[in-house]
Amino acid sequence: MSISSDAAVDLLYIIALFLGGVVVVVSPIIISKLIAPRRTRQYDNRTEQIVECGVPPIGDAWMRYGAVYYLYALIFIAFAVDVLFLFPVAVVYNTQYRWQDLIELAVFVGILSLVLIYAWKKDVFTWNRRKFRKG
Amino acid sequence: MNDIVSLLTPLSVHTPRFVTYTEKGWHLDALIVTERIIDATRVLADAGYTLETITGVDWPEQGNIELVYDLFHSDRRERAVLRVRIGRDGAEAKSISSLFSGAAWHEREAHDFFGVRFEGLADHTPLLLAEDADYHPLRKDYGAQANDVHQT
Amino acid sequence: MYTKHKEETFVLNLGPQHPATHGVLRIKLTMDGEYIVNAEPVLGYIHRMHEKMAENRTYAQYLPNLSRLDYLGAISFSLAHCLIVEKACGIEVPERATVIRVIMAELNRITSHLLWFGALIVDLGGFTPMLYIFDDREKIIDMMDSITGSRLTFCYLRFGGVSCDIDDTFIAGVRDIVPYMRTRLKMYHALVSRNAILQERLVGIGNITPEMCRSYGASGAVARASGVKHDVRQAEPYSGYERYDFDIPMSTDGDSMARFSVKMEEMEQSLRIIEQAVKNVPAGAYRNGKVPRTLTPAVGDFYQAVETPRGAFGIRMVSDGSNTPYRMKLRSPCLSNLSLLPEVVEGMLLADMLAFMGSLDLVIPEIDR
Amino acid sequence: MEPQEIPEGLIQLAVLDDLLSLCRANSLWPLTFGLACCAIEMMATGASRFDIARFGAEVFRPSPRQADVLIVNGTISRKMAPSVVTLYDQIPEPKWVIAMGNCAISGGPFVFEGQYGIIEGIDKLIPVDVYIPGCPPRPEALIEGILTLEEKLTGKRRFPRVESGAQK
Repeated sequence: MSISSDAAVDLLYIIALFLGGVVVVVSPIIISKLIAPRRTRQYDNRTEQIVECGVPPIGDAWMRYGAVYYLYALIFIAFAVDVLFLFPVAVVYNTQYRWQDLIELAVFVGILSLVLIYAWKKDVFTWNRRKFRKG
Repeated sequence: MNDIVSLLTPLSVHTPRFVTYTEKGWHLDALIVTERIIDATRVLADAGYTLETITGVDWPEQGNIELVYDLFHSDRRERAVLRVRIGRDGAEAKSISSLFSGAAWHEREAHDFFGVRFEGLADHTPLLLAEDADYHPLRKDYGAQANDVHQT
Repeated sequence: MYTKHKEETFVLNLGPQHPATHGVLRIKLTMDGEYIVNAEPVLGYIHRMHEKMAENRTYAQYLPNLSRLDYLGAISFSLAHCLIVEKACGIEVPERATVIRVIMAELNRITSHLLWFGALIVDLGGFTPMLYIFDDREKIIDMMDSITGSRLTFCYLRFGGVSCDIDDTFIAGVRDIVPYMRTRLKMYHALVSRNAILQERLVGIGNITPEMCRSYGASGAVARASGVKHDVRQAEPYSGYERYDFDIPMSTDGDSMARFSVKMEEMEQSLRIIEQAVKNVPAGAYRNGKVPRTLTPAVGDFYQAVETPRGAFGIRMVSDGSNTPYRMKLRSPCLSNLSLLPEVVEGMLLADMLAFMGSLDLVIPEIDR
Repeated sequence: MEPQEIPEGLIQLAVLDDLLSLCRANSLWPLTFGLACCAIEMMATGASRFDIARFGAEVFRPSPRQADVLIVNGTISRKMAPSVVTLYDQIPEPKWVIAMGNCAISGGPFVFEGQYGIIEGIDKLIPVDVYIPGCPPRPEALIEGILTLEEKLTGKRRFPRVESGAQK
């Protein structure tokens, strides 16, 4: 398995970069685990209790909640994917510029922005105040 | 003010009297029969008075607790005071939270400090004291056994 | 088989340790997502037994307590105590002392409103005004400190007058601070009051109707912003307030923006009062010399209301002739203003509730007493 | 409340501990926790004139998980005591406590015969590192308290100590 010398150099760069990243991420965790105090003093053994303004929380948070948050996430996903595809386009965009590239880009972004218009019409973005019946 | 006096007279123990404002701080003073406090407060509420506060005063030698209702009329700038005397232990007073919703907290506070239960008041949970408080600190006989029970 | 779950609400503690409660107030919120279904304030986390202490302190010993009741409007609170004891014992207050009391009370009102303004904007997310208002506060507090000796809990008033006289440097200082504060208030209006975000966050939030004010006994700027025209300084004038002409800022929309503009306008009115008071401070004694050391007030009960920065604070004092009060009831304006909260907040968003609470201007030790 | 001993890390090197103490001393993050009147003086210390930022302590963290110092400023009522201890427990080590004001030190003006509502001094509940007397203590006193805590950490005092007039 013979690879040309400059490809090998590139490969080395990638491996070095990867290892640097791992070291930079993992070493602080290990160091802090070693030198930081291992536990904290507690006089009411409340350290594990969920922090809620100093009082024990009532009920638990694992429950069903409104779908509004889910729709927000969907819209974000749509645009995240959109940007993801634009990265490779950005790399090769200006090499030999043809005006068709701009149109294709506009078409691609336009289709994805239909999601935004659809969500806007369904007024996902308005937080209306709901009046609750008494009692 | 005289229309109110005529309405209050049948409800009160003895006829309501006027006091000099500069000396005492209010105009009309009436001692109301315990059961008729809601009607008396309704008379003043219809006349446009707002409830400022409900004060409890413990008179151990006379064996009763006095509830003082301070009402104030902002346009006429007059102050009226209704008083009610109830027994010291286990007596019930009538809650006026149906007329003034703000009275609920004042009554809960009177229950905290004096142990007066209000018939018609939804919850008697302590307002200012700890949730499990079973003592009533502002009663005159409370000071005696305070030290041994609650020092931490 | 599809089982209909009851609407899932969870209980959130806006608890004792929370930046937006300006102290140790806890509100148990039953929430459905971002909306508040039911709010229940839990009080008593800073209950310091002021009323129980009154029963084994002499009248003079009880003075420091009043300024620790509401530490932002300490002068107005000790003024209420002094007025009621003077009323009970028939003590005369010389002319100069009433004017000094008015100047100090209004300066204290401005420092209190400034801190409310800074805290409200911090609750809405803007930190810079907090640094600006503390700069102004320090200037005013420096002047008051030079006379009274303390920065926050002034124990400056005595029965029959004040504890020490004001001198010319103080009067000159007060004369300079009034135009300076006017330019600062103009700057605050330009920077903050017409800010679109502030309008968005405060307009139409937390509407209080005059009937609600009457039924809960709300007072101060909360009631005046909903159209109830009541200011104790003009309804029951005390300590010479009838001599000064100032008008009561009013509004009828009753939302948080109305409370905001009413309180900002109140600062300008306080500046007007100070200006008139400092113009001619009468000469003479700053304290009534013939006050006996042990006071024996008349038997019976007395009531005195005072307009504090947060509303109508009242003391109902029952005296049995001895030199310690038999019973001292402190009517807290913030307690009545806070009792409005459960009804107003239902169905509101959590962020709006914080803006509403900021506009209510709460000081918790005064609620818990 | 018998004080527990301060937990230590796995590795302890003298030089490393000095370095760590120096870094900790100059970035004490207090908890946003105001009980009563002293809280206003704490805010005044955080504001522009007294400016606690000069000593690295201006980052007020609302959550106990990110705070280093618990400045107890105000009266601890019996209803609030469990919450204060809960907050102290939830602050990760290394942590310190400053008792600011007479109420936090010994109950202050609210101690009287027959008092039923307050804890007379926070050191009945949690160990205290620095006491700042005063009612309320002036912002300069709180800054002196922060400097005393820094001196306790690093052993050296970086800023000149204010000599009382008598010695001059």
